[in-house]
Amino acid sequence: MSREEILAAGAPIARVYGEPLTDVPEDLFIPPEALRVFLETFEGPLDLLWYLIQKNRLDVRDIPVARLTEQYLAYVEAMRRFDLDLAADYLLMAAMLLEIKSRSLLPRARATLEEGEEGDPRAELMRRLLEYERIKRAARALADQPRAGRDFLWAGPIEWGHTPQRPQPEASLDRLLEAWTDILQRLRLERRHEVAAEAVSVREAMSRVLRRLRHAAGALAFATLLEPGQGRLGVAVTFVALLELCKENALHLEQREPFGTLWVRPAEAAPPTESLATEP
Amino acid sequence: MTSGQFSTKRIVEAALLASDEPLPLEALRRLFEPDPGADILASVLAELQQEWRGKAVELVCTASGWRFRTRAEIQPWLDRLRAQRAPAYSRAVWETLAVIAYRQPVTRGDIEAIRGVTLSTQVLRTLEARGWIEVVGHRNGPGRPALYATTQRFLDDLGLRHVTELPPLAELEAMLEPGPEAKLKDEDEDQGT
Amino acid sequence: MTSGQFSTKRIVEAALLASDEPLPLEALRRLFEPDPGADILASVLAELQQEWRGKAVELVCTASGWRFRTRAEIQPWLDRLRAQRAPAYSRAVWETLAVIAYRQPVTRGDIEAIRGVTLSTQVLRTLEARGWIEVVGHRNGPGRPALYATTQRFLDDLGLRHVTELPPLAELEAMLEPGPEAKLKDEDEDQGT
Repeated sequence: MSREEILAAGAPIARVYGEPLTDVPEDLFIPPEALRVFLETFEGPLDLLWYLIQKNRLDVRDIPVARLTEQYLAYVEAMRRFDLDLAADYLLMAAMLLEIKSRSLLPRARATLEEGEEGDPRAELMRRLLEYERIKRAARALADQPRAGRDFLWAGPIEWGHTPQRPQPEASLDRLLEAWTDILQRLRLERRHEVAAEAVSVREAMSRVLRRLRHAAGALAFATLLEPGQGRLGVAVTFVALLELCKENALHLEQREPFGTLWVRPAEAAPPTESLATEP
Repeated sequence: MTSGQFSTKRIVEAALLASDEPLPLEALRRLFEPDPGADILASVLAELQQEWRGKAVELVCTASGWRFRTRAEIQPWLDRLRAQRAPAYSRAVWETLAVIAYRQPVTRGDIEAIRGVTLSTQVLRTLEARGWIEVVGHRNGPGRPALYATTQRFLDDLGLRHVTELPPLAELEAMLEPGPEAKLKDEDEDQGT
Repeated sequence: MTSGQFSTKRIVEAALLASDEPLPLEALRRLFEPDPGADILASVLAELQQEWRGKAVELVCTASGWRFRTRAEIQPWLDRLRAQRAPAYSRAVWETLAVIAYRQPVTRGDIEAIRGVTLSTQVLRTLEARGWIEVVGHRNGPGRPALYATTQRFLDDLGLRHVTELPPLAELEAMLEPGPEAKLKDEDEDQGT
């Protein structure tokens, strides 16, 4: 419903409480539900003020602050009765209006805005009202502008008759390092040292062991995991990797008799009965 | 000029229809080897526009480039196919967008100052999610507030090539006349969908 | 038969070009009021097919309905169109890859714990599809989570012979020493994919 429609349906039922109001605006005498909807149409104090100025055919360059303030307060009071979510913004404006009103009652500085904005406390209010009104009109123009999805649709993309060959993003060691550095930076900020520097080779050996186990599709003798070319360090690394994997529950180590073959078995391939052979 | 079986014109047409985004002239030039040059392509595009004149689809040039789109006149037919209609935005959304479009780059505080009312985060999120606004930087000062500006997508969706093509702001003089009661429409017409 | 300014044919054409999925005959009938009937529409579609015959785009009827699609012959041009956009992996993809490279073998939960954010399945799929990571086993425990490691292909693509050739962590740690003030990087530089 537009404001006009709401107002057209009006009948004097509602009453406005608050300060004694000599000039209660007619449009506040409408059925409560219509009044609530009407009051909800205002976007804020500037919107309400502009409405009052237009309705009363006031000259924005020479605003009769006393009259405007009175009407404004009547509306704010009505909004308050409906518990509209307005609070701060409207009350702030009310305070500002009252201040302008009191200042304009002082004998000096009774000039209209054209004569000199200096000294007229209404100048800033006028400037804000006009700026907001411009934006409001621009907003309406934007909303009326034909737009994609409502007034027209983009044509395509139509299907490709052939599967496109998508180029792959480039592999970049720099990018990888940058990512890892970022992670470490974050960790450093969040929880110090929880991820300690650890030799890559152990982690890599862990992957290698798991990969070989997967290809073996079953258990492997520990010795077969040790390759001749590895050297002592390599053996040590592989052994540490195995221990680490056990700790992480990624595999089982099994030795069925003292000094017997040490079997390495991927965790998922460990049938419970068999793997527990050495236990009761 | 032809490229094998199909003319340059037919290939440009197909590329525009097959692309999921508008194509600037430079992108169209790179379709061909050797590069036919900007002039040839410009005239090919003009010919295409001419060819499509009588159709319900037209070739337009927006901020991001060339693209085909359906004409507004047939939207009522197309709407019958759609399960859901385009979203309606509240006055708060449009006014916020207007402040950003005409006064960019602006902070949230600037928007609140102009509208005279607190801005809900939801409004900015709606506009960001639609791809119409984005943070383009931060203003120095307390809290380093984000600076918002409109995007190319915003211009594309409104069929504009540049921010200067936005509807002009109303002249101050026109607003100073104490007129009859202002006509205040609260929403654009697709309210309630 | 016409519908206002545009013929049925033009409206069907526009609807097909603007639709992101094939439209069966029944859907096309819904465009019009009153329904022109299946026969009329069938002949309109046949006429359209005829009209587009010489173009680089064709109108076809697939199992799920009618749609326009580009002809296979112009694929080389379309591939060039796609090649123009240098695709890039998102920050999430690179960070996930980094965690897997340096901490392998790791579960999805490990990656999430280290990165401090939830990991989308899409990221892992992207890396698997690229052939850079693979599942090398499972960790015992609730859900038996998969253990990820980098592949030989990953090393090949980065020009490394062995994972140990990745810059050692100690060096990185040293690089980080100067202080905890993180470089403030723009989020949007690594958008995409």
